[in-house]
Amino acid sequence: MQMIEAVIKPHKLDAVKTALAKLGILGVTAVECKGFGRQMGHTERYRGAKMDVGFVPKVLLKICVKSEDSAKAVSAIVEAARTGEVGDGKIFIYQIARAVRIRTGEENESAL
Amino acid sequence: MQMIEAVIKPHKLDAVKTALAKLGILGVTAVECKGFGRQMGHTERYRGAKMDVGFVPKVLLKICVKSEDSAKAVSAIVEAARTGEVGDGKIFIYQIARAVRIRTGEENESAL
Amino acid sequence: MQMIEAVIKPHKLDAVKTALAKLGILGVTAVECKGFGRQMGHTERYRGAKMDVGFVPKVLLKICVKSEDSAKAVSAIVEAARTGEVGDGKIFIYQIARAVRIRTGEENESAL
Amino acid sequence: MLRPLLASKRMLAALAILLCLTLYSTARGQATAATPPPTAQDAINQISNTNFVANTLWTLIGGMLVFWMNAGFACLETGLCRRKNAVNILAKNFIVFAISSIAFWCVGFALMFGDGNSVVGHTGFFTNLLPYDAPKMPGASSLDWSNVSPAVKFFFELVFAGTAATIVSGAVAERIKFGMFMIFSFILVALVYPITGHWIWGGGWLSTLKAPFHDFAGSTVVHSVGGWAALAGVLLLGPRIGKYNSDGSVNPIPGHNMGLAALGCLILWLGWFGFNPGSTMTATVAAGHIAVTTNTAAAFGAVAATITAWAVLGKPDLSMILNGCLAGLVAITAPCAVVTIAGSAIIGAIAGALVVFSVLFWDKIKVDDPVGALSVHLVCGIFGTLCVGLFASPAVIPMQVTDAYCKPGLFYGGGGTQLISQLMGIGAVAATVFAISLVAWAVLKFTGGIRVSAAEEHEGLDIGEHGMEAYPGFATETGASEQV
Amino acid sequence: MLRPLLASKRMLAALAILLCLTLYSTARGQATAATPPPTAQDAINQISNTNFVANTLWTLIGGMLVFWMNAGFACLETGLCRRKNAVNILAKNFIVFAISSIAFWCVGFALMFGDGNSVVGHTGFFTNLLPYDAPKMPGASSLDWSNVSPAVKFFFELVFAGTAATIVSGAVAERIKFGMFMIFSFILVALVYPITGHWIWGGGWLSTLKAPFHDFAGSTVVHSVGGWAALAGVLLLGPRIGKYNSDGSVNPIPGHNMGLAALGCLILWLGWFGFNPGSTMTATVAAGHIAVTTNTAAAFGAVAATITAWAVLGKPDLSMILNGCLAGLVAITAPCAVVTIAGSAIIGAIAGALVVFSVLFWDKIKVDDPVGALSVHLVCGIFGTLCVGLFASPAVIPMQVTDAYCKPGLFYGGGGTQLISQLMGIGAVAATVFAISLVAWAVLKFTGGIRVSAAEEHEGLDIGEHGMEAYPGFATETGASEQV
Amino acid sequence: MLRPLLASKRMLAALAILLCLTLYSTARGQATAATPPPTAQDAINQISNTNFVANTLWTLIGGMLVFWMNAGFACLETGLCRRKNAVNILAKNFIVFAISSIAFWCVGFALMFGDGNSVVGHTGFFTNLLPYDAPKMPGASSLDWSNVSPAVKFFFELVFAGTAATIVSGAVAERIKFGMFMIFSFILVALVYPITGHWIWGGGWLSTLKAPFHDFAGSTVVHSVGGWAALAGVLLLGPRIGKYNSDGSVNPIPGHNMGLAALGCLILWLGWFGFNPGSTMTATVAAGHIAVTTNTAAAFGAVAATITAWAVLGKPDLSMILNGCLAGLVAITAPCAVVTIAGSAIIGAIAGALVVFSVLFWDKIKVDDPVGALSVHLVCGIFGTLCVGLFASPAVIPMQVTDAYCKPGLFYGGGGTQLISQLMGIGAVAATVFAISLVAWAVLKFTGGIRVSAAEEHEGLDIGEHGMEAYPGFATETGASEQV
Ligand SMILES: Nc1ncnc2c1ncn2[C@@H]1O[C@H](COP(=O)(O)OP(=O)(O)O)[C@@H](O)[C@H]1O
Ligand SMILES: Nc1ncnc2c1ncn2[C@@H]1O[C@H](COP(=O)(O)OP(=O)(O)O)[C@@H](O)[C@H]1O
Ligand SMILES: Nc1ncnc2c1ncn2[C@@H]1O[C@H](COP(=O)(O)OP(=O)(O)O)[C@@H](O)[C@H]1O
Repeated sequence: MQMIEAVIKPHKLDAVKTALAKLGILGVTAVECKGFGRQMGHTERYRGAKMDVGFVPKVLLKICVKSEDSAKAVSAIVEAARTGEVGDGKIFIYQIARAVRIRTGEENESAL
Repeated sequence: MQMIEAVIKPHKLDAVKTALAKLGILGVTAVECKGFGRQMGHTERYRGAKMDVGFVPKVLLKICVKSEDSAKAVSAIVEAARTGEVGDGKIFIYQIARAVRIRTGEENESAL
Repeated sequence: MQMIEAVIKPHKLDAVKTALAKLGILGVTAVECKGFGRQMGHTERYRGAKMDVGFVPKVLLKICVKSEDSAKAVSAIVEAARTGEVGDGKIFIYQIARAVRIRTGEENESAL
Repeated sequence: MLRPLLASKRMLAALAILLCLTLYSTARGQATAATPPPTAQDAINQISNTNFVANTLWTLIGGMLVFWMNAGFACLETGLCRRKNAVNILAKNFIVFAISSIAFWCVGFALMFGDGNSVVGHTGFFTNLLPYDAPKMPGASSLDWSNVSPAVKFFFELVFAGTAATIVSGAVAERIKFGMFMIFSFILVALVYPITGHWIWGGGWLSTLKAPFHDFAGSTVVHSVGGWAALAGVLLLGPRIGKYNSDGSVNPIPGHNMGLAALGCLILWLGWFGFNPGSTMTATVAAGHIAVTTNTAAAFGAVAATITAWAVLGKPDLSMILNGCLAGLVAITAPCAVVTIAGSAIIGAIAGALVVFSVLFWDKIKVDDPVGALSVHLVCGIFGTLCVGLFASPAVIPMQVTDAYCKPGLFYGGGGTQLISQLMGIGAVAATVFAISLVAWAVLKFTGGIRVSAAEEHEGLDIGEHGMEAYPGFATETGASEQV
Repeated sequence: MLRPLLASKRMLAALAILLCLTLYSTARGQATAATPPPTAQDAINQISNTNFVANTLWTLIGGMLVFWMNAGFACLETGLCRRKNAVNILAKNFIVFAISSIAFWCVGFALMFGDGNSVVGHTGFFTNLLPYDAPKMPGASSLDWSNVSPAVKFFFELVFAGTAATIVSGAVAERIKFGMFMIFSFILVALVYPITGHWIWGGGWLSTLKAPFHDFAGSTVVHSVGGWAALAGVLLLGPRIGKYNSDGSVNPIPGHNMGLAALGCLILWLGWFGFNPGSTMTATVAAGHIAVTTNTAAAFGAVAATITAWAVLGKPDLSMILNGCLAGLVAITAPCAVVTIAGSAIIGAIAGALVVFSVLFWDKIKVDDPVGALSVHLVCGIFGTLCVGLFASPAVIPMQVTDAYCKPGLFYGGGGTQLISQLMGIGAVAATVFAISLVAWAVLKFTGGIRVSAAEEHEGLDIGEHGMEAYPGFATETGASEQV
Repeated sequence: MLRPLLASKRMLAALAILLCLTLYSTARGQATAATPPPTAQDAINQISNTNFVANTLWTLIGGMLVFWMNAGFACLETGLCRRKNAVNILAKNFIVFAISSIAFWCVGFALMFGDGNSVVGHTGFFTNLLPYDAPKMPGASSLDWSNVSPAVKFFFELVFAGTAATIVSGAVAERIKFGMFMIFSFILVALVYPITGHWIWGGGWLSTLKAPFHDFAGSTVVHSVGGWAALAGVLLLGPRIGKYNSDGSVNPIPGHNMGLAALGCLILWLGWFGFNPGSTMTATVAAGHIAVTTNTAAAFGAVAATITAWAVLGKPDLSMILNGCLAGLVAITAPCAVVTIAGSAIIGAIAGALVVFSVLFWDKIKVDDPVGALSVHLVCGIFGTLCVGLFASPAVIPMQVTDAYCKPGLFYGGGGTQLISQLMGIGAVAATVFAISLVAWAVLKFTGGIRVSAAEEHEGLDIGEHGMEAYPGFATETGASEQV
């Protein structure tokens, strides 16, 4: 199994979720986060002082999939989350050694 | 070392923390998150419009443990977090290559 | 590539970000979290009842770097985030199998 | 003899004319010859009308401030509960005043202030509140002492009834079914509150004691009644899951938004300037004295609770500071019009310390009250009612407008007469309200059930009862999920 | 004959002196010999002055409460929108009252209440509001009926104008450019609102119909006007991105902070006690009756919306409860002074149910109104205005202070006369306000553009328009990033 | 000669009776024969009493609105600070009014308004505020000009004292020790504020200048005093960690909740309608004019700050809009009763622009004021006080009730007389308050220490000082951790 971690723009959440659902991937955990990257866009000011607001609101998705589903899930996410502008986000994939469904104790692929 | 990531129901946080503490595992990082899965439970309505509230409030726990403690930690979490109803959550385990305690610079197992 | 996950004290966020930027590392995702560990510091009371506030506000940083940059990034974080007091936090490093930049579809090291 | 008589007759006639003319022109002043001149009586009548208007508007403004307390309770109680139940508490606190308004108009007002016997009134159901332009309201003679338009008498009493119902909301929060709470609120305002209210403010038996039970603005009538009704509910509901450990220790469940809680308390403090000074139901300078006793008790209550919490619990817990302020306010509500400034300072300070220990006490006996409503409204309501019998000062008592003058208190040389009346009233209200409420809650419990399921309680009542979150956050920020 | 005559002459002289002395000393009372005694006329004059002061202060307090509604709208609208647009909505709601204050002083007041013709007034630009100490304001004779100081007349009318402008803010929220909204608000309060306002409250043609159009506190003058202006804007703006799916289904976009929303609604409820009872613009006991009809309609509106939402939508949605309360308040605004308590209960209940269906309706036709402003202010504003022609009761009508008495309504034996006037007014205001607003919005749209970019809308207007977040949270909690 | 005389004697007697009867029956009107008829004097007496009541209640309502400003300051300051310090700021703002209430009752009132010399008063410690039913308060003759019940005079002055203390809270926020702040607040309200207050409002030397120093509602007495005391504290505390970089650049530390901040500002705006119009301490139509100048200055202040911030800083920063509004309000506080509407517009606009530059200025010289209290209250307080000497208009001055009439300002043909008095007052207050405050802060600093530890500052004062979080969020949402 692989964990797909995708940092996306918050307003793309629905689109990504829908795209994944079309692939039959229904398990997603979403975390609110702030991203710092190339999209340093808005240098802001608060009460006159310059504020290098590196941190832009983002959403971090964690999706654990069977290794064979990983590629197409990534493609689906990329397609759904892309706007073409700086700050669209990144996807990171890493290996999961074991997965457990708490309710049943099922393990690994059957736990997803 | 292994990282145990557990997505649990928020009200099970205390129980899980206590269960882990009983094993002598005192280091836990908890993140608020929203989960999307089988527990699609409440189709809601806001101002009359149907709302497929796939996202249910959850808590994501990250617990880094020695590899040999992993199995019993997982069992403890499963036991403490289980209600038997859909949405109890998942546990994902993956390998950690290196760990550092910022305060002392200690590394790996002695950093936990 | 490696993912560096650092749990730090919230007020060290700026310092860490600046230290990483000095190394040319501009991509960081930050998540608000609560940490449970040795720093069990404040036993609090709410309306008279003792409250073992194990959970202390922390920030979880995720930084994906080329494997060769990992060591110096970790050193930079350790240096910037250290106060010397209990609760300074931990760093966890794990392997990333694949990375994708959503905007361009670039992969792996060029995606960072 | 004739002529002089004749002469004097003519003179008399002349004089009479002269007299009339003189009087006339004197009285006329600058008025034109066409309309009759205003008399002093005209002026007096006009002043009476001005006073009638002033009384009415002052009482109306007081009523508005008491209405505003609904916002205070909503903020305070929501802030002191958990995030996952915030919508539910807001909805409860919002709807409870709407329901009270309906219940009091339909039934409550008639039972409480309608003419009847010494136990209950029975005129004025669905009142049309006429005449609007004269102070006496047919069928509600118990309010004749107040020279105020009937609509405003009704409005002022209505907002008080609403307050009693709101108190319950906080104590039963985080576990009660929304619909059942609506029903109980209706019962409370339609039946329970008016009956004991009738005894005290509606001309009933407690107001006709030799030393009439004195509760100026409602430490007992409003706050204790709300408190007893809440206690009955809390006992039948049981504590929130996870509040008490098997070993008897207490798990604190911190409020989710202290900003909302503090704002709520400040709103309540403001509202109390309508609650107490407005209870004169007359435009009178006595309202000023009452405003100062009210404020003094609140200030001393807040500081006393701060110091007590600091000393006893180790830190000045903000939720205790807020409760301390409210404790002072509830305690001064009954005696506000009969005590000196110094008296109010002492009352407030005691109440502020008392409330801290009371919060600990209820937790010790495992009566789970998320917002401290029992400590504030019930305990300090009783304490405040007693204070009338202890602190009423002969220097202050005369400023009251109502007939039901109060006897001086024990500490001011008045002996125990008033104190005994106060104790009788406290006891009678306690027994009655607690008993009826217990029956009402029990009926609801065994018919529809008053408590949500454990699963719903875990998940939060916002999702369970209302299908929404108070702060949905990022997940719904972008328009909700497309239908898959 | 002489002597008696002489004697009588002397007696006359003596009597005249006696008479004067008697009269004098009687009248003097305890006054000193130096100053003349007060006459009844003096007393009457003093009472007149007291009444003048009372009228002025009552109206001023009413105006303050209406001002306070700005806080209500700010909280309600912010709470019902998304977090990423919160600063923008707060800023809009804050600045809109400042702009209204300026626009109304410079232009609006003169057009609305200035002397002029039956279409528009034209005296009183940049008014200095003198004399402050007499009720009649030169050049604003349409307000002469109110015995109130000119400054307070201005203030009271100003806060009403501000309310109309605020209504727009909610409907166009989450996508409008901040600067353009400021400009439209100026136009609305300077030109649009005053013109139809002049027709109804400024002595214009609707107020001189045979059965004058009756809108006591502004269901039409304020709420519908705001609603029509908002509708024009919403139509030209289009819905928020992601609100409607291509298949016609609706994506709910939940409000981000229900605590703020509920507090906002309670603030509005309180403010309405200034809006309606204060519109007497006279210290009068009639304000009491109006307060009760207002409160009753709000209560029934809230409960009706709760029940309707529960029945139709499955759960008692808090945002619907809040809208139901406001629906009742808007609907009772026009008829509050001419209906019975029972009448107000019926009006409120209908409005509360109506608003639920109205919210569904606007979504069905894809008119995107984030906070329900169209349903509450436009739909219920129209409904309330009609209710005058339906529910006006001959038992209540006489309590009004203004000259423009209203005919009894259709259901109270008055036939359709008043109803026809009401329909005429509704139609005339609708056509005028909608048309001018549409032109104004269109001009702004085709010059500077009224809608933010899609990218900005996605990211949120807080960053885009104001460069800040409402709740920046942890990332900026420690002092912002050092310059790299 | 005898008989006619006799006759005339009899006639005299007859006439006297006639006269009495006539007078009697005329005066009696519809009264019964038993009670004497009311005289015009009776009427006048009743009116006097009605006026006394009206004055008292109007001032009381004004005082309530000023009390309400505490909620405004609490919300504003909490919203503009960081989340981790929210409980602390709420607690500070809450307790400060309680402490002020106690300090002012015990000591402050006596020093400020008690009879004494031109420097300080010394009667009325722990005042019992009697008699409640006559306007003159023994030992506080400086308030005799106001025909208001003593209790309300005290209450009104008390809430003003509380405001001054609250101002300090914002400026020293996020780093001061809770206990030390409580002590300083007591000192400020007990000693510092009353002394300069005595000079200006208590009959002291500034009020007896040839052209008496004029500060109608307290730009100097309240706002500048609070500002100077705050400045002294800020200087001794130093800036928050991380606010200024070594290279002199500024790290913005954004407020954590702009919704709370905006609501706070709207609360303050409302409260100011008590602050300024209420300062008439008399029911008078002049309050209307003052309400409009107050509102106009606020509106122009907000818009001017918006435009200035937009032009100078690039975006319309909401926190600057709020500060601009408050700047206008503070600036109009002194001159509100003596300037025209146009004058208030200019004053407000200048203040709104000024405050933006002032915020930049304090940051430039590294004086760290988290909420802009120095810019708003100190800078605009001084500016507003000067405006009296510049803008006081002879057309408006006469509407004042107090004896201390003001001279026309420089721009209104009055020359520099008043301006010089204003400058004297500003200087004297500045020197005195700053000096005493500096000493007080210094003593506290070198005894107990006024600043929390760096570790506590990093972690947040909520945990450190109060042991709780403002928004504990999910981690404590389920009942706290079982004891491990
Ligand atoms: N090396 C990285 N490690 C972790 N997260 C990253 C990294 N680089 C970027 N991110 C996340 O991805 C987001 C988008 O990256 P950014 O560089 O702004 O735009 P883009 O992906 O279009 O190049 C960032 O806001 C951050 O949250
Ligand atoms: N494949 C997955 N990847 C990441 N998180 C998942 C995945 N599947 C489920 N989850 C998380 O686990 C939670 C519970 O899963 P769900 O399918 O609802 O119930 P259950 O675990 O009882 O089958 C979800 O809300 C989601 O947060
Ligand atoms: N084993 C672990 N797994 C995950 N997170 C941990 C672990 N141990 C500690 N942490 C995180 O690191 C933070 C600091 O750890 P703590 O033990 O308090 O101090 P220190 O790092 O100085 O020993 C904790 O608050 C927690 O968030």
